[in-house]
Amino acid sequence: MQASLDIADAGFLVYLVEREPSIGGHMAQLDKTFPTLDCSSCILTPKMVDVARHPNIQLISYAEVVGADGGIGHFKVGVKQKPRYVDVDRCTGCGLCVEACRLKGRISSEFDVGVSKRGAVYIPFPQAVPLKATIDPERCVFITRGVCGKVPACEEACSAEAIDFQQKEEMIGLEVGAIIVATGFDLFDARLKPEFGYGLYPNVITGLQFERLSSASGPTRGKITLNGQEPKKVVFIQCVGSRDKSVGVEYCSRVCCMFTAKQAHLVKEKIPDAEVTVLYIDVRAFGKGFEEFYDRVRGEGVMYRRGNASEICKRGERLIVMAEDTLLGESVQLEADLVVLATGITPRGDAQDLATLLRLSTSPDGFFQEAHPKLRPVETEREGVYLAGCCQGPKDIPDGVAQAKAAASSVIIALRNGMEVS
Amino acid sequence: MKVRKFLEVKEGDTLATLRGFLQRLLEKEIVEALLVPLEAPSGDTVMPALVKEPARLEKANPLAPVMPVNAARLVSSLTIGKPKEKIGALLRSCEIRALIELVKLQQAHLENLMIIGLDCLGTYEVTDYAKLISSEDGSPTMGLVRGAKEGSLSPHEGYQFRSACRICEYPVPQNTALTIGLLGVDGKRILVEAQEELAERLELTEGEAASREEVIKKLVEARIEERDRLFAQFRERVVDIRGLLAQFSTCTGCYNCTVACPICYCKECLFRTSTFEHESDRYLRWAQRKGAIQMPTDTLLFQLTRLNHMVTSCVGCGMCESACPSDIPLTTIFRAVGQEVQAMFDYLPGRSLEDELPLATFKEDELTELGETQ
Amino acid sequence: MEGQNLAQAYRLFECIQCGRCTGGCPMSLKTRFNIRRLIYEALVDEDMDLQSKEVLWDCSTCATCTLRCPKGLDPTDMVIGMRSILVDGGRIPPTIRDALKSLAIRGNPLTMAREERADWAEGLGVKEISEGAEVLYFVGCSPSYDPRVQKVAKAMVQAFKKAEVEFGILGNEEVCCGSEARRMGETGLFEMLREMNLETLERYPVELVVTTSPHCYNAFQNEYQGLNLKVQHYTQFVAGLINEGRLPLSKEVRRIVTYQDPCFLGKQNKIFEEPRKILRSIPGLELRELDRSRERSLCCEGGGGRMWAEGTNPEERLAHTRVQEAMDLGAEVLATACPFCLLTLEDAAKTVAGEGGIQVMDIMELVVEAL
Amino acid sequence: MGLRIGVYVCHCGVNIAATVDVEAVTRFALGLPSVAIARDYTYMCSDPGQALIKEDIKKFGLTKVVVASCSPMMHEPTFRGTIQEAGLNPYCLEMANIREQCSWVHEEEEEATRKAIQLVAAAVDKAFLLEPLEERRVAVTSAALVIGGGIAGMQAALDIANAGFQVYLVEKEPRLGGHLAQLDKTFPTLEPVAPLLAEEIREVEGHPNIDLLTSAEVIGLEGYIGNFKVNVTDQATIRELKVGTILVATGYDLFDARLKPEYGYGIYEKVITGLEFERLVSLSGSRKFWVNGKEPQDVLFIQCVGSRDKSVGQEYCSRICCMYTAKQALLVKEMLPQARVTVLYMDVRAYGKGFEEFYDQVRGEGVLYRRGNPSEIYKNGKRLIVRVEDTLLGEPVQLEADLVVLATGITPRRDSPKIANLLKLPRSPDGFFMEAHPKLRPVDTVTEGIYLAGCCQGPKDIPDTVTQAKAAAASAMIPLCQGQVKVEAVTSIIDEELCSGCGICAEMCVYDALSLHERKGVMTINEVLCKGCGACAAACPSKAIKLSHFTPAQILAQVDALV
Amino acid sequence: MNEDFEPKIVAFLCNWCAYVGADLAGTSRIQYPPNVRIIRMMCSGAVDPVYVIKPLLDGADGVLIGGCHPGDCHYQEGNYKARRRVAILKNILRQMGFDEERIWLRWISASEGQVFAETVTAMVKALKEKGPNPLKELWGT
Repeated sequence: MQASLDIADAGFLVYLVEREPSIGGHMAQLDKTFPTLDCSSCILTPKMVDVARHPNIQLISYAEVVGADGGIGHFKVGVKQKPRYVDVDRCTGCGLCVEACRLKGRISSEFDVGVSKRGAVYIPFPQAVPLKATIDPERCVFITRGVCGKVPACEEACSAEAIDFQQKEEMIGLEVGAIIVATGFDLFDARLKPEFGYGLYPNVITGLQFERLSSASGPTRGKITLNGQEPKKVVFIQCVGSRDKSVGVEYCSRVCCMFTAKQAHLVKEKIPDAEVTVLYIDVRAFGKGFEEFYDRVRGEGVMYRRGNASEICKRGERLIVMAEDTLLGESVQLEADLVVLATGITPRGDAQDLATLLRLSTSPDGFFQEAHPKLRPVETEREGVYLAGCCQGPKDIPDGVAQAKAAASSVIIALRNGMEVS
Repeated sequence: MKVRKFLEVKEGDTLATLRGFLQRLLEKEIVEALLVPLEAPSGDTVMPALVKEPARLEKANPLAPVMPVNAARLVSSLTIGKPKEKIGALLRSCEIRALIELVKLQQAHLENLMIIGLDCLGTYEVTDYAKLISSEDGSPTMGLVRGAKEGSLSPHEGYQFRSACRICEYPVPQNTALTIGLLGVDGKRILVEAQEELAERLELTEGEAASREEVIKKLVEARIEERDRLFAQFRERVVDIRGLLAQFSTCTGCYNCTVACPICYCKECLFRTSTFEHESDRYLRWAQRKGAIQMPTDTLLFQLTRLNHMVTSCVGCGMCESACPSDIPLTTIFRAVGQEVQAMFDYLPGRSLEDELPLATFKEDELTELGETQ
Repeated sequence: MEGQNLAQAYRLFECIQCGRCTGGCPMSLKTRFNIRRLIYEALVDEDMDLQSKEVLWDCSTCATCTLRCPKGLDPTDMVIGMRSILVDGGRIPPTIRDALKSLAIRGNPLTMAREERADWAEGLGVKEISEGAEVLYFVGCSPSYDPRVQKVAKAMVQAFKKAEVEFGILGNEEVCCGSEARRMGETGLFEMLREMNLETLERYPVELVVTTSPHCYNAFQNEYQGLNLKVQHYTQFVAGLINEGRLPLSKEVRRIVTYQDPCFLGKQNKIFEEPRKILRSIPGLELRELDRSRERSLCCEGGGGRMWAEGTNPEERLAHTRVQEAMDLGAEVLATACPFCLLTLEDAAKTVAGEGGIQVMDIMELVVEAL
Repeated sequence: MGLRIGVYVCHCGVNIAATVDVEAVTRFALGLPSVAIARDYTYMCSDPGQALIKEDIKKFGLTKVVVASCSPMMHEPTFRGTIQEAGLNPYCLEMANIREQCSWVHEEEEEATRKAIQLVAAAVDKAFLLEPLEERRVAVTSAALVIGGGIAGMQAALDIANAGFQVYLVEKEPRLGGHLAQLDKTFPTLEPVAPLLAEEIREVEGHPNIDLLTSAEVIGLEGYIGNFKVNVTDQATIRELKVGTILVATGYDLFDARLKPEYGYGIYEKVITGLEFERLVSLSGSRKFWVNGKEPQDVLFIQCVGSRDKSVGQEYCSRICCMYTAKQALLVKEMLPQARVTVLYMDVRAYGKGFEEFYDQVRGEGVLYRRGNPSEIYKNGKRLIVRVEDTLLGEPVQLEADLVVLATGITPRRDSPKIANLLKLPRSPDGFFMEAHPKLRPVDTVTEGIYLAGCCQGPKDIPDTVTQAKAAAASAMIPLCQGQVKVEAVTSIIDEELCSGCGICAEMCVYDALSLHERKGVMTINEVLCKGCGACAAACPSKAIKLSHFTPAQILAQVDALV
Repeated sequence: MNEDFEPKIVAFLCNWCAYVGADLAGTSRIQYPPNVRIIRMMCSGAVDPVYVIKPLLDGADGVLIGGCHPGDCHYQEGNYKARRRVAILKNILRQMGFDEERIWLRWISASEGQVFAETVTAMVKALKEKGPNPLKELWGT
C-alpha cells in the first residue's frame, strides 16, 4: 500500500493486485503496535482508504499475478481475477448477505485466525477495502453442491441484487514499466513444534490469535478471556519457529521479541493481577524506542526468564510449561492458564512459485533475494522488479514501510527515466 | 538590590509631598511621562491622565480612595505600540496584577515602562466617593492616610469600600520598580522602595518602619477572613442550579462588565459578533419549540463563557461588579470560582510573568484520570 | 583441556544456551543433571573436572535434548562422550562396570551365560535362522534372559505363528546389539558387538530383521553402518500383519489401555502410529491417550545404561509419575513396546498401585490376548 | 439568488430503510426553511443516485446539498465529487450519518426515525452556513537539499538525482563517506567496504544533477514545503539555495568510551573501541594482526558499551554493535586461529537478514560467547583482567586478555540540538530526530517537506540506512514530481478585525502555522502549514480565529438543531 | 430513577478516533440507546467550552466529548488540550451549582466500537438516575 501511494503520488498509474478480498494484510489483524502502543486500525484504516480513493491507483483485489513477461519499461503482466460471485459495482458492503448466509458462524475466520467464525459469504473485517462481500467458493453450498434452499439465502437478502453466481474467472492483461513485489509473509505453523501442544490445547495460542483476542474489534471485544475466563497466569514463549534449525528456520524473525513485549504489556494492562512470564533466549529490542519499551514492560511487572520452553503439558486444568531458567541453572515448571507462542515469520507458502513466475531468486531462508544485501536492498536481479516488506525478509512495520518507500523510489526513478526517453 | 528609604512629609501634607516627589521623577527625567490620577475638574472624582508637564501634577491625587477605571487598560493602550519614551505608571496592586496578565496576553509591554506602585488603602464606589467629597465631613482621603500607620482602615461611617477592596489580600503592590508605602509608616514620612541606584537619585532619607510587615499582615488576615466569609456565603447560594440562575438571571446583556474588566481584551466580545446574531424567524422558531425563550438570549451562556475565559486570569479588581447595572455579585463569583480553578494549576494571576497562562498550555501527564472510563 | 576437546568434537561453540535441552530433559526434573550447563562448563572451563560429575550417569539418553536443540547440536552424544572419558579414567559405578564386563565376556549385560540365550524358546518350536527363513527375529538381551520380558518374546512367537510368518532366531549366536554399551561410554565395546552382529547377519540371507526392543531397532537402524538389511521394530511389523489381514484379532479385550511411547521408538524414530494402530485393532479395547504422549512422552528412565545405574536421586522415579498419570486417566493397563519401559513401569506400578492395581503390559501381550 | 438546499435520504437498500422511516425523514426535510427539494432513493451512492443529485442541482439551482446516508468516512469524497461535477463547490456538502450511527445501532423504528430527522435537521442547519472552500496548491521549487554526505545522504541524493531532479548535497567534512569510510568489512557478508564506497562516491561526484558542497554547513532556513530558502556557508561565502524539499542525513557520533571509566579506555592502550579495531585491521592489511608487535592470545569483546545503559543516559540499543562485534570476532579468529576470542554480551541481537546465520557461523568458528556484561577492567602485570559475572554460571569470573575491544554504541550527533533548532525538528527522548509517526511515517517529520534518513533518526545498519535513505528520497521527490503541493482546504482562518494578537492560538499550534504580524498586531496564518485541527480556534476567546467548515456558527447551529 | 425519562445527549467526537469508533459500533451492529446525537469535530482539541455549555443551557441532559487515547492524537496533542479545557469547565460549572457529571470526556479509539456503545449506554443510565437537566424547567429551555 505504501509503495502504491508513493508512486501514485508521484503521478504514475499504479495497479495494486491483492490476492485477498481486502487490502490491509497482517497489520489489519493487530491490536496495538509496539512500542508506541498506537491502535493499529486507527493508523492503518486511513491509509487503506487513501489507497482506495487515490485517482492514480487501480485496486485489483481478490486476484493473482500469473505471469510477467518483458522487462523494465515494458512488462506485460497477466492477472487472474478470481470470481467473488458478487458484483462489486452493485455491492454496498451492507452485510445483509453475510447475516443471511446459512453457513454463518460455521467457517473459521481467516482474519480472526480461527478465534471466530464467519459464513460462506463474508466481509473479512469491518474496515475492509474494498468493502465488498465475497463468496468463498470452496465452502458455499450453492457453488459446491448447487443447492441452497430455493434461492440462495444471500441472493434473497441482497437488496442491491449484487450476488452473481454466474461470475467466472477473468484474465486481465496489464502493461507496466516496473513491478514491486510486496507479497508479505506467512506465520510459522506452530503445529510443527508438537512439544508445545498447539492445536491440542485450546489455551495454547499464537501471537496473532492473541492480537485478535485483545483487539477491541475482535471476537471478545478486547477482553482477554478464554471460554469467558480471564487467565491469571500467562506465559509467552519466544522464538517459536525462529532461530530453530530443527524446523528449518535458521533466521531470527525480528518482530517477535517486541510483539511479545507488547502483548505482555497488554495482559498486564487488562488483567493487572495476572502473572505474566516471558521465556526468551535473547531479547532483541533493537529498534527505536524498543529497549525503552522493554524496560517499561519489565517495570510493569512482567517477568522475563531466560531459557526457552522445551515442552508444554497439562496438570489438571492448568498448563505446565517446562523450561530451564538458564540464569538459575534450574529446570522450572511454570503453571499457566494461557500460553502465547511467538510464532515467527516464514516466507509465504507460494513464494517459490512466485519467484519462478517472476524469474526471481530466493535466498537460502526462502525469502526473495535482493540484488546486494548492503547497498541494493530493494532491487532484484531482474531489472525493473523491486522488493518491499516481509517478502524479502522479516521486518517490523516502520522497516516495512521504509522499504516500501525505498522500492517506490526505485520505481519512480525507473518510470521517470522511461518518460524522458519516450 | 532593593532598598527601603523615606520621603519626609512636609508640613504634614502627605499629598503635597507625594506630588512633589512625582514632579521630581519627571524633572530628573527618571521617566518622560507619568500616568497618574488627576483630580477631575468637577472635583468629585479622579481620572488617570498621562502627564508630561511637571506643573500639571499639582492636581495629581493618587491617594483618593476611588478607582473609576482599572488603569491597566490604559497602560495597555499606551504600551501596546511600544512607546519610545519611558513612561511611569502609578498603579494600585490590582492594576499591576492585571497589567502582568495583559503582558502575558501580549496586550501590553513592559519595555520603557516604569511601574510605580502605591499602597492601596481601599476604594469607594465612584458615586459614594462623590457624595463623600461633597459632604460636610470633608475629604474621605486623610482619615485613611492617618489610619495607615496602624492599618486601621475603616470606611467612612455609613459607607462601605467596594466589595473587591474589602476582600483584597494585596494592599501592597508587587512587581514594581518603585513602591510608595503608607501602611505601617508614621505620618511624618512616606516609605519608598526602589533599586539602590534609583533610590540614590531620588534624594531620600534613611529611616525605619519597623511595624510595617506586622501591620500589613494583620490587615491581610482581616481581609482574608472577610473573603472567606463572603465565599462561604456564595457557595451556599450556588449549591444547585437555582443558585446559578439566581446569580446570573438578571443579566441584561449590556456587556458593561467586559468593558470595565481590565483583562477582557477581545476587540469585540464573541457574544456581540455575528455568531450570536440571529434572524427573527430563528427566535420565533425557538420560542415555538420551547414555549418561551428568555430575551435577550444567551445571557447565561455569555456569563458562563466569560467565566470560563476570564476566571484563570481574574485579579479581583471588581470593576465588573462596579459596572454592572443589575448588581450581579461578579467580584465574589469570579474570585470564589477563580480560587479553585487557579489552584488546579498552582496559578495566581498577576503573580509573575514566568507563570504560564492556564489556558495557553497543557501537560501530557496532568489530569490523567479524566477521559478514562470510570 | 578436556573442555576444549569436547567443544571441538561436539560443536559446543554453536550452542546459544537457550536451555531447551535442560528444560525438556526428564532427568532435570529430579536431579542436578543440567545438560545446558555441562555444555557451558565445557566451553568456559578449561580444567573441567568430569571425574566428579556423578550426575553424568543420570542421563537416560532419551535424546529429548537433541531433538529440541534449535541449533542442530547433539547434547546426548556429548554426554556419551563425557562418559567415555569417565570410562577411560575408570571412574564408573560398580554396577555399570559389571554390566560392561558381562557384555564383553558373555555378550549380554545381565551376567547371564551366553549359551542360555535361547533357552526361553525351548519347546516353542522356534526355528534357528540357520534353518532358513525370510524374517529374522532379533530377540535382544532382556527378552532372552529376563523372565518378565521373556513373556513378550513368547508372545511374539505366538503371533508370528498365527500369522504364519516364516521366521527364525539367531539363538546363541545372538549377541547384544551394543546400544547400551555405547551409551554407557564404552564405544570400543559397542563397535566390537556391532562387528560380531554384522558378521553373523551377513551369513544369513534374510530380508527383514524384526526386534523386540526399540533400542536394538535404533542401533540397527541408525548406528550399524554397513548393515544392508531392512529393520523393523515389532510394532511396525505387527501393524503390517494386521493391515494385511494376516493377523486376525478376534477376541475382545475389554480393557481401558493407555500407551507409553518408548523414547527410542517414538521421539527418536518417530514411530508413533503403528503401536496405536495395533492397540486400536484389538476389539473391545479402549485406548486413552496420556497428556504427555508422542513427541512429549515422558521417559521411563530405563535407557542409556540406567538399568544398571541408580542415578543420583533413586527415591524419585519418573516411572512412578507415569504410572500415576495412567491411573488418573482411569487406565487398567499401561501398555508399552520396550523391554526397559516394561520393567521400570511394572516396578513402579507395584509400588504406586500395589498388586492387583494397574497392570503394565507389552503391546504384544495384549495382542496375544486378542488372538 | 438565495439559499437553496437539496436533501437526499438514502435507503441503503434496507440497511437504513428497515429501521428508519425514510419517507418521513424526507417529508420532514422538505418542510425545513430553504430546502428546495428533498428526495429519498434506494442507493444514493449508486450512479443513478448521484445522477439524481446532479440533475437537481441544475434544475433547482441548489446551492447546498445534504446527503443523509452512511458515514461520511465512506462516501463524503464520493458526494463531494458528485456536486463538484454539477458545478458546486465540494465543501457545500453536508452529510447526516443515519446508517452507522443510527439505523445500524438502534432497533426501534420510531426512535431511530426521530433521531434521523434530527440529524438531517442539524445537517441542513449546518449546510445553511457552509461556505465554499478552495483547495489551493502552491508551486514547488524543483530541487532538493540533502544535508549530510554519509552513505544515507549519498544514496538519497543519487535517487533524487536519478529521478531527474537537481540535488544540493551539503557535507560538513571535506570528503564524502561518513562513518562508513572508516570501516573495513561489512557484516554478515564480509565484503570489503572500500570498493563499494568508492563506487558510490564516484557516482555522486560525477552526477550531473548533484551539486556537491563539501566543507559546508547549513546556517539558515526559512519557508515551507515547496519553497524553502536555505543558507549554506563554506566558511568563506554564504550561498542561498532554493529547494522544494529537504532531506536530513546528518548521521551519528559514537559513544565516548571514556564516560565508562570502569573500562579503563584511554588509560590502557590495549582497551580499544570497535572503530579503532576497524582501523587496526585495515592498516594491518588483514594478514597479520598485532598488538604491540605481538599476536594477542586472548581477545575479549565487550558489548553494549554506551548502549542499554541508563547510567550514561543511553537507554536504547544501538542496533549494530552485536553484529559488528561478531564480525570483528570472526576476523580475529581468521587471522589468529589459535587465539581465544571471547564475546561478553547481555542479549545477542542478530535480528536482520542473514544475521542469525552469521552469528551461528561465528560461534561455529570457535568464538566463545559468554553472557554477562563486565563491571570493570584492571591490570595485572602486563595483562588486562576483566571482571564479570558469567550469568549462565551464576558466578563472578576474572578473564585475562591481551586486547579488549569495546563495542561502543551510537549516539546522536553532538551538534544535533543545533540542527534541530535550525530546522525546527523535534527530537525523541533518546536525542535522535523524531519521525512524524513511528510506524507509518518513519522518514517524514512533522514539518512537511523535511525528511529523515539514516542514523540521525536512530541507530541503523547499512542496509536499513540505505533503505531508509531511498524511502526518504521517495518522500522528498513526490512533491517535486507533482510540481505543486496541495494545501489543506479546511484550515483555520483569522478575522483581523477581531484579533487582538494575544497569541494563545500560537501556543496551541503544534505546526507553527501561526505568528504575530508585527505591524498589524494581529495573528497571521500560514495555510500551508495549518493541518486544520482547530485547537487554536477552541482557545480563541473572541473566535477571531475559526476552523473553516467547523465554525462556531455552524457547530452551534447543529447543537441548536439537535437539542 | 425515572424510567420514562429519555435523556438527550450531544456528543462531540473527533474525526480520527471516536467518530470512527462510533461508526465501527454501527458496522458491528452493536446496539446502544438512541439518546445520543453526534457532531463530528476534527479533533477533541477543537471542542470549545461554548459548544459544551450551549447544549446544556438549551436543555440537553448530557454532553459527551470523545477523543483519541493519550498519545494517539492525530494532531499530536489535541486531546491533552481538550482534557485541560474540560477539566476547567467542569470545575467552573460545579462551583456554579451545575452538575458537572453531565459532561463526560472519554478516550475512544477507532477500534473501540464496543467501548463507544458501552459509553453511551452507561451515560444514558447515569443520566436517567440524575433525571432531567433542571435548567429545562427553570430556565424555560
